[in-house]
Amino acid sequence: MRRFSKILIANRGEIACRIIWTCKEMGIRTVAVHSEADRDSLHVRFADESVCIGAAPSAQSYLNIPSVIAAAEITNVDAIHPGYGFLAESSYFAEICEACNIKFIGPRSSVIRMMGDKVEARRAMQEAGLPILPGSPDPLQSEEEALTLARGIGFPVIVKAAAGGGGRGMRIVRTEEELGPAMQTASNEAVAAFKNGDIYIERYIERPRHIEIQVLADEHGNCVHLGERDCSVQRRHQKLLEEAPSPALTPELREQMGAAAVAACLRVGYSNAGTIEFLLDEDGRFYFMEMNTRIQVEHPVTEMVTLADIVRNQIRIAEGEPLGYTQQDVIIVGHAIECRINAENPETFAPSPGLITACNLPGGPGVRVDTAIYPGYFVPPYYDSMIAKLIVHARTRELAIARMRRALEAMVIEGIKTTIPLHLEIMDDPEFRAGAYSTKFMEDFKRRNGSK
Amino acid sequence: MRRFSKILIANRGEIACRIIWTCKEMGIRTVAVHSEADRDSLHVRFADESVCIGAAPSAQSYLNIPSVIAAAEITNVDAIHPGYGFLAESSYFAEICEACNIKFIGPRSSVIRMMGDKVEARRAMQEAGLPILPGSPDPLQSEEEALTLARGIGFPVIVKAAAGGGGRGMRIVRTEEELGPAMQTASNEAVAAFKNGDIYIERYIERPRHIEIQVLADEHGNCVHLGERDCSVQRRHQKLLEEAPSPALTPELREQMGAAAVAACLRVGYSNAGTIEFLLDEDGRFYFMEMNTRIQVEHPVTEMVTLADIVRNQIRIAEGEPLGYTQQDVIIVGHAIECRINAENPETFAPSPGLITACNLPGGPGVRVDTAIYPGYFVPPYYDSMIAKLIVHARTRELAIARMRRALEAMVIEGIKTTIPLHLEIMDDPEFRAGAYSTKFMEDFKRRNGSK
Amino acid sequence: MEELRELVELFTSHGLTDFELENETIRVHLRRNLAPQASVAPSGLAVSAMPSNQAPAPPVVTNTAGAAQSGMPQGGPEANPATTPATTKPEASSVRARTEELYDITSPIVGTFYRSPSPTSEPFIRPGSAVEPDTVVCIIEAMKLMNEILAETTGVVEKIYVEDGQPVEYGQPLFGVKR
Amino acid sequence: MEELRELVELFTSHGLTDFELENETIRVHLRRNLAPQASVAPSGLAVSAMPSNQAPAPPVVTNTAGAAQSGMPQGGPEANPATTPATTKPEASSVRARTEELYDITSPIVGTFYRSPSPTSEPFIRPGSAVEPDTVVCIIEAMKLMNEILAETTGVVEKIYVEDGQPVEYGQPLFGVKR
Repeated sequence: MRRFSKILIANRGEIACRIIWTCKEMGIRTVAVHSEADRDSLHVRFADESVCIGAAPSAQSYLNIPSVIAAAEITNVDAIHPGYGFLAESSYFAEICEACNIKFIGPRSSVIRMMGDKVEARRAMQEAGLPILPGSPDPLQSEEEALTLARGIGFPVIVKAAAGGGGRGMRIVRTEEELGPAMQTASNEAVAAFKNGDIYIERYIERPRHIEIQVLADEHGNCVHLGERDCSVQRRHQKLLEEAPSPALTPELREQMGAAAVAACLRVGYSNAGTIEFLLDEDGRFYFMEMNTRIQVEHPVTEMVTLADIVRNQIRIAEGEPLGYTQQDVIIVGHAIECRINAENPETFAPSPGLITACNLPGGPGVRVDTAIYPGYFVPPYYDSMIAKLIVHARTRELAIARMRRALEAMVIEGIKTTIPLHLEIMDDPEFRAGAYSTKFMEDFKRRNGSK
Repeated sequence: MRRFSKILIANRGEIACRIIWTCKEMGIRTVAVHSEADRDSLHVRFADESVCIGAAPSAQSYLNIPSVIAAAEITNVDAIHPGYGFLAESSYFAEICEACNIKFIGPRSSVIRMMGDKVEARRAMQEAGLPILPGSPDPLQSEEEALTLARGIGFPVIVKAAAGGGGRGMRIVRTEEELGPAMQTASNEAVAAFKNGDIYIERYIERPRHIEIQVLADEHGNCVHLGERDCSVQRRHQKLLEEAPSPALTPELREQMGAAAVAACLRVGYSNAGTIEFLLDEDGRFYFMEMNTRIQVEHPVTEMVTLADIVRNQIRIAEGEPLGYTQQDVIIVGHAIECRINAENPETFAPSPGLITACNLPGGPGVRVDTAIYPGYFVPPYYDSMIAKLIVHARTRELAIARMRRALEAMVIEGIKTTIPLHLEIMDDPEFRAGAYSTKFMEDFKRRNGSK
Repeated sequence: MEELRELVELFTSHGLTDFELENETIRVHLRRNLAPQASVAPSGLAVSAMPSNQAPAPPVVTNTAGAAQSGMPQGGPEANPATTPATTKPEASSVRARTEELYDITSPIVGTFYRSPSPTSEPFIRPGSAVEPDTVVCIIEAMKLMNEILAETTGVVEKIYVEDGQPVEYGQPLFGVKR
Repeated sequence: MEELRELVELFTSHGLTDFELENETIRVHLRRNLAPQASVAPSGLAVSAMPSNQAPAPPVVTNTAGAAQSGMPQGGPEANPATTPATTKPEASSVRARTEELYDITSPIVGTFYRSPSPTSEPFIRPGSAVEPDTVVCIIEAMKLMNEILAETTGVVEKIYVEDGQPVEYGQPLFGVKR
């Protein structure tokens, strides 16, 4: 075991500050790196040291591996915390850290690489015992093969372009008759869009929920889960709002999903905090989607209901310390919700960078704000539009919604547009309040509120 | 039962905002009253309605009963929440509310009156089963009587002026021989200071702790306690910092003190949130000091460790609703500390009103801020100097101290002097960190750090 | 330093203290525009306008959700213009001009304003009435007590800002007097 | 509106952005005064001064507790004077004057600055050396790689801001050149 005395934080904004808070609590010195556009950022202000690593564009600064490593060398740090985004899931970066004898706060680079390749991750996690969505493992060769597979899977199925994304080359098929024509159209679309006509089929879930399990695994074969987060409220695969626990899970299902996630992590030799994302269908069956090998944006909802400090756990694990507690020690209390406050037009989602002329952050019982903004801060146009996370905790989901509502009302950010009004509308939405929503929620919500 | 649709908040500053947050969560409309000096206050901004009730001095506004009642009449509220201080423990005000058919959110006026008279409160609580400090119930008539009593109590004892206060007319007596002269001096001092030479004696506790039990009692004979707060860190009987749980209590002692507090509340017909203050001696014996029949400044530490909303409970109780839960439902999780941030010189404690030119409030995991300040707020010289409460929650006391330290470091208030530097020193103090402190802590602390 | 302190004060007084002299006319109109959405208190009060020495409007301030979003005390420079129509400007200056020539009799207490001693009797004063310092100008009812309010100035009544039976708060202008 | 936006910017730029041109000289001295208390990194770097185009000081910024308390980004107008001795003013202006006449060669990368190709050899350039755009002026080591830095300007070297073996950050001035 090797205690860290100084850590470099290879990130910016709220997560860089978040990591600094925990380092301060642990008595670990911090080095902030920053672009020229971020000189006046709070992560620079509150770190013990700071190094300018390049120009404003991410590629020249936060994604510039030689600069980050050089900054780590001149400041002589023991470890690098990558946060989320930027270099957090770069197996190449983790490898260089390993080569330079700087501890990368994350799993081994080989595990990052495996989880970064969707096909390999799916295969590895299936081998490790996680259920995956029934489908064709390889591109389809013929309509006959597809029909046989589809009968085995059960209708509806979805035909997908192997090289696909963004909804192109996708067709939902509800009857046997529809299969042939759907394959043809999908393949044609795929050729047009991706110059690759390969298609495969998979079970189609009408109204899935996005449920993810937070795990913590040390380097000594100990692993626990901290329950789930429900991240079904998304707009084009961008999470807007997360909550824990999920309104859809029973204690039995939570136990089942958690145990499966833990077993899989142990099988692949995972260490660090990690998140296993599942699709949950209407009948309570869950399927592995992907694993994130870093801290997540939405980790605070888990921290609120478990009183765990996930960043502290990451650091202790990277130091080589055993977890020191077991699954029985993890207790989930109350309900937490996080709203992502983005510098965006809440109707069109167009980015809204600029000067924050005034800001009032909410406080009082059960409210947590993770942010790096302040009155007079200029939101730069170069990076992610998320400027704050507003998290609430209360005894019940109903109380948490009421609390979020009043916290959103008391959160005033002027000079730029934010998603605060959108979140206020979601808090008042009957389907959200009922907890009976899927990843289709935002589509439905926009349709229901379309006239506005 | 009568649901409130609108509540007037007869207070200002952070507690007025605190009450507004809960009312918003409950869907209850709020009316803020304010003096001319508080027009730009956040409680005025965030309430649904506001009424100016008088000039800046408290006597002409917040303490002006006819103005407050007239404001309640013209806005047609169902109830008045008095907060703490001002009219919160005025049995006369509670009585007028009762006469005007406006629900006073607190116990019956007769109970407030009883608890407001120290002698009567002591008698009533002794009858209700609470231990009180052994001593002479009435003024002493002779040295012989005093000696007999002192032998029964056991040395050391303290001789106190019946009309006393502020340390005058007080003498600690450690041996029988010292008693006569001490009585003489104390009586002479009492005549000089209060024109009343009456003295009495009481057991003297060398290093007591100030421990208070939070209770919640409804109007149907249900009562629970939410554990204790340790408020021993005081300067001239002004609390500076509070924590829950107390480092001095065992689960058994907590149970014993809690049960005694609950039994006493039931005996006197108490309803509302309330606090019973005890002195705890070095041997774990506790003695009733006084009862506060209102919400306390330091209630958030209890809210953090129990996830209860005490203001919500007060409102539901005043509506006539039964508690709806029992002592078994109260679970204490982790450790919470509150630092009172005062607009004061941290060395001399001289008030420091004025313009807040910049302010950054801390956030991140386990941090709660209750305040009504903002950048550009002018701290008026007319009222209490407390401008914010910084509260942290963590799994253990050690982690809570580390968290408070980093939160204090990230809390920047410029333009006025605050007690932030003092709290930072306390967080680093070995005796505070060891948890082995008494109400003498600040005296000792100042002596140890006297050279600064 | 002095210069910066002034800047700070200017900055804060703008977005922050709508109540201060420089901005209160804009504020008055902001409130008025919000009036249709503002909920009405059960007593039947139209609780929608700011107390001020210009507006003959009820005293109880209603903060609507819209105002909370846009009119934050530390509101930046863009807050008010965004919610205040340009048409308020000319009116505002005429209002300003008026207050410069009239002396306001303000309410010394919170309560309900009555122009006459009983529902059937004549008002104490009307526009054009001459007042002396000990002239009773109205009654304000608070806690069932009828408080007679004296003019405490000499002059001729020009404006009556408050409707009979309306609630008034401390310091609210009741009458404009030409001295 | 424009006027107010300017006010806001003035206000914020003052306390908030000590890094900006107007204030950075003061900042440099503030850091220097704090240097004795600042802890030294294990590498032996005297990590105590701000990177800037004036100060021949190490690049890594150390934020001490004192600075965190008083030099907050949104710091108000009183923040700096309270912690900055009055004596910094004259020095600051002389520093300002110097930068006006010199062109700075800045570091294009983060790393360790070396004046010569090897510990025993002569420095690439000295004060008084003439440089052409393709003159090698120093080496910056990053990730075990020795990167030769070119002058990319024509002129005579007047100042060398960085000590041999010191770490430098992106954009840090290395040499002052009279063109």
